[in-house]
Amino acid sequence: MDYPEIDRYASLDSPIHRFDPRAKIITFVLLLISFVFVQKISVAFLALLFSLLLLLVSKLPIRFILKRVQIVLIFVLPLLIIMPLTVKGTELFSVFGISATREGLWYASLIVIRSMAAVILILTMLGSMRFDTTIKALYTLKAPKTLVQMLMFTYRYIFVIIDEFLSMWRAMSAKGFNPRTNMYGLSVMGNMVGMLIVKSYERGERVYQAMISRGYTGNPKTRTAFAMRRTDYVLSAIFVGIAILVHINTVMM
Amino acid sequence: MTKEAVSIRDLNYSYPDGTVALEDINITIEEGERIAIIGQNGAGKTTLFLHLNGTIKSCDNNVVIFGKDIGQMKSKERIEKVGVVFQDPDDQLFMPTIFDDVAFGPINMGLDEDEVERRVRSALATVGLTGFEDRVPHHLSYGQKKRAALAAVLSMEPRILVLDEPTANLDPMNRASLIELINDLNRDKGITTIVAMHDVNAVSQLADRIYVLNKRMVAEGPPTEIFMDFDLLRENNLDAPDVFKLFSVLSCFGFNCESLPLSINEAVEVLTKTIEGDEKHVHLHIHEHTHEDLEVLMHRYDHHHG
Amino acid sequence: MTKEAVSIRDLNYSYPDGTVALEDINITIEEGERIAIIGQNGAGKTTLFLHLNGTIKSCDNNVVIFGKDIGQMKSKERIEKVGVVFQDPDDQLFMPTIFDDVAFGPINMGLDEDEVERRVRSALATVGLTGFEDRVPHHLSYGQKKRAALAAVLSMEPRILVLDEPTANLDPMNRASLIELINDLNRDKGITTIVAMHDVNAVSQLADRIYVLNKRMVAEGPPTEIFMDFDLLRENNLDAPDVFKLFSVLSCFGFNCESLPLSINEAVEVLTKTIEGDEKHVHLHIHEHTHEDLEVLMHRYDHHHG
Amino acid sequence: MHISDGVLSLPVVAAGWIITVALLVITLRWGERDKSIAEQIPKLSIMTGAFFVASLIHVSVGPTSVHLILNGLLGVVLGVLSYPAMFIGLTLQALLFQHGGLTVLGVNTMIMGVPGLISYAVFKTGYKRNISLTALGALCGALATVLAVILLAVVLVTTGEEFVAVAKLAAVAHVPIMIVEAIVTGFVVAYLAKVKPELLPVDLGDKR
Ligand SMILES: Nc1ncnc2c1ncn2[C@@H]1O[C@H](COP(=O)(O)OP(=O)(O)OP(=O)(O)O)[C@@H](O)[C@H]1O
Ligand SMILES: Nc1ncnc2c1ncn2[C@@H]1O[C@H](COP(=O)(O)OP(=O)(O)OP(=O)(O)O)[C@@H](O)[C@H]1O
Ligand SMILES: [Mg+2]
Ligand SMILES: [Mg+2]
Repeated sequence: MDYPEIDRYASLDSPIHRFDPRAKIITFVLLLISFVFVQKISVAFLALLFSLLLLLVSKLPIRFILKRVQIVLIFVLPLLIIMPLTVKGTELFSVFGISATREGLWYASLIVIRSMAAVILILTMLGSMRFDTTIKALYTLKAPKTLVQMLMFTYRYIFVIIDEFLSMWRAMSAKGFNPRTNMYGLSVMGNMVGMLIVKSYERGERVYQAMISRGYTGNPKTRTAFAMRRTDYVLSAIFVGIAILVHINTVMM
Repeated sequence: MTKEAVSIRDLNYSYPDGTVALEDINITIEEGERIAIIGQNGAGKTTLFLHLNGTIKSCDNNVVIFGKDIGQMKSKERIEKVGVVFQDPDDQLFMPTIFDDVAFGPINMGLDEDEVERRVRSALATVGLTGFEDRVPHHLSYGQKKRAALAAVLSMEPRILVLDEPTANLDPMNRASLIELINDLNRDKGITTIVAMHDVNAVSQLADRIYVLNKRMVAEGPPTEIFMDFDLLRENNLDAPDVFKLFSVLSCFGFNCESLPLSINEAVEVLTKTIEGDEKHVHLHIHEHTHEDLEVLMHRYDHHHG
Repeated sequence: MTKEAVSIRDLNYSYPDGTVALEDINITIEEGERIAIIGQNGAGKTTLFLHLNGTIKSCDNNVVIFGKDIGQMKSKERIEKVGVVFQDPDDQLFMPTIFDDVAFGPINMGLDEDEVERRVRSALATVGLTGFEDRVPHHLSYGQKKRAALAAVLSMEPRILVLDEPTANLDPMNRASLIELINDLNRDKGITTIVAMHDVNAVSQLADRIYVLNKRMVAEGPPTEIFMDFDLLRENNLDAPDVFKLFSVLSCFGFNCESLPLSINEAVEVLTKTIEGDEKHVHLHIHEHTHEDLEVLMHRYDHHHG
Repeated sequence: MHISDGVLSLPVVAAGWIITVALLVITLRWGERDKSIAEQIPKLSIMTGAFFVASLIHVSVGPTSVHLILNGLLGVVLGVLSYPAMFIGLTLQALLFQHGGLTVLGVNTMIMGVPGLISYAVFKTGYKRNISLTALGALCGALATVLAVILLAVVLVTTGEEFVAVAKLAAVAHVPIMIVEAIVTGFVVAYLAKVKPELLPVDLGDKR
């Protein structure tokens, strides 16, 4: 189990890193929404190239990106095999009486390209600022308070709970436990999940007590020192323009 | 004239599941005192602390802070009066960055931005964490987390500081520096400090007066008095500090001093004074009762044959 | 003839995030020894222990237990050799009843039901928890949980027992009884015990030999030797036991003994022997260097002006 | 079984958001019956963290390994507030581990969260009928997985009939996951009943 170190390279320096967090979130999400609904492969491909360009500018290490893109590929790549074989349409070729269709291949490719563009955008956005900055930016953007607070506290305690889980896991393997998928293995797994839940419940009580003793009223504030500069406005304008252009292009053609 | 910082009258508390945690607690603590609460595991120390800042509310108005019932206080007033540092620092560092954590209390008190900033800086400086403002809590070491949790309470500038097991799991150096820090706060800012701890060797460094808790308050007094009482200690699964024990041993060899020291520094003083007072030397010798006395003494300190 | 229980050669370890935790560790522990590993917070004690039972696997085959590389051992063989009791008992008790928890290891070893039953009873008896079989571990007191966690490892009847901070958060009585228990296991069953702890006052009660860890092994030797070395202690944020310090103080007043004691019991012995040897009495006096010596000594023990 | 960005069509994505936003508003209101949400946030968040971490646990099934979903358990333990918890959990999965996506958060939360809510109802009803807690837990674990697979299929097929075969395959692939979920959820519920029954929506009798 790894720690979620999505913001490991947040301290690099690049135009994307310097982009105002609020503007970054808004414009990247706009780009994201725009890209995932593109209908033409050629345009989707251009969108992917643009995402890659942003990634390049951000200087985020390729290995960091590849490891994470891989996760999405595992989900979408099978479509490239399944869809050509199952979607009806013009035959492309046929092996052993099973035929692959142009429509299937086209549709699957579109999906793969769109999701690649999307995940690269998200990684560039998140990788170029600290996660707590992301949360604070959401706060100042007036995202629903309850949800942002939950996001903030959950994120904070994931690290603590992972540590707890790892200690439990070590204690179990120190007693010769081998995780196997049989009744016994799953029962131990169940106990472990149960223990994790019980401990978190009790920690939740203690954390609440600690908050009360520091005057918690249900609306914690955090420090933010965001300021939009001219370059931020320029960048934002460009990104919004591209997000729209991608679809105007489709409509006109 | 000193004021009563804490006054608790006839406090009883049971957890919802029926566990009786506190019975008939009566305590009075003057402003500026240094108090330790000792007691075995499950004696109710943490439960008592939860009452001190109103986290657990008693219905009978029996917890009074600086003359005012804590149940009647507004949140802001309460946290200006009493700050509690709990045992596990991870429970107290719940915000994304150290700055946010230390600023949490002051912001809730409604202070303006400059004042919040000033308090955060000053609290972090006090605990020696200047420059850690933007660090995230999960990348700190245990000792650093402990100090950050203390800073998060200090920034509310409470008049009473309550600490649950401040030295547990700390290495000797971190432990010594935390003890010094707590004492500085008491001396320089007149903050009343109340600690709960198991480490009897450190208790006397942090307290002028001790309460012994075991659901009820079973004893109260200066450390020397408490640690002198073998039966009290044994009945409550407690122990005397090593230095104290050693001077009891020395007294079997004919070393007489006015009051037994509890820490090394006190011991040096006592030795110097006693020896200087006795014409620059003291005889340690084995007299007719030495062996007998020693046996009785060691037997008393041994928990397993009591 | 004694056998080598643990032998580690040139062990290095960094956590995946790059944190260097251990560098060039070399240790050899004979069967039946009582070892303590001390070191400041973050020194790598817990990390080292994770290597001792193969939880963290080193690639270079440099952890050898009873002559056999731990990487080559089957899980059953490994846990019969080394049992590790971690610090937080809550991390180790996750079964619905104490019985299940203590039976967990033996069941994983593939023992038959009768043998499992026998081992559980015997382990529970050893730690004094007979009759607790059907209790829910989560509902025990802290001291009981600590003992249950120990029983859950004892039931695998390991030849080497490794304990991480066995006494942290325990009250003095529970602490004393756990220390006695560990020593009994060493004496009566010849189990090699290795402990990591911050409580220097208790170290000498649990160890005949100490390793000082600070990423590297910076020192090794009998407690008296280690605690004599002021610079070593200061450089590693450590401290000497109070009794030891006090006898250094006494020596400034002209008390001479062969080796400085580390615990109360040793102190009584040393005092009796020295005084008896010196014609039934010893002079404590202030000689021309006393004040000077004292100052130097106390300065050395003080962490904050080092 | 989280859907990635770029897979679904605009109408489906939009419908997912509408349903999820509506359910978020409703469940958060509903969750405020006894206690204000502000008071519950710390505990709710940390429990969400626990479920998040639990869902990172891998279980090997045959040659592959699947990770636990636990949406049924989430419903049983957190009640109506399991919906916002699921939303936060999936947001973090998408942001931190790239499981799922951002635009499809509405849809994914619906796929996982609605079965959670149904499990909660089933658990409470079953409890009144005196069904054993372990069996109920197992039932909820299985049911929540099945319902999630059905919703997943519906969402995919609504996007385009190109997905019919994909949906069928996904359903088959989830059979082992369903079994694992049922067993694990059953054991967790049995554990909680013994150790901390107040975590389950059951009547504690004399204790309350
Ligand atoms: N949330 C709770 N529900 C029920 N009983 C509780 C709860 N918290 C504590 N107790 C019980 O109340 C009693 C007092 O517990 P408390 O934690 O105050 O003791 P303590 O003196 O702080 O112990 P320790 O030295 O181990 O920290 C114990 O018997 C404990 O088991
Ligand atoms: N899972 C982990 N990932 C990365 N670094 C870690 C991890 N666990 C520990 N470390 C780091 O490795 C070093 C050694 O840690 P370890 O826990 O072994 O120290 P320790 O001597 O047991 O300390 P303590 O006395 O506080 O228990 C520390 O710098 C610590 O921050
Ligand atoms: Mg306590
Ligand atoms: Mg450790």
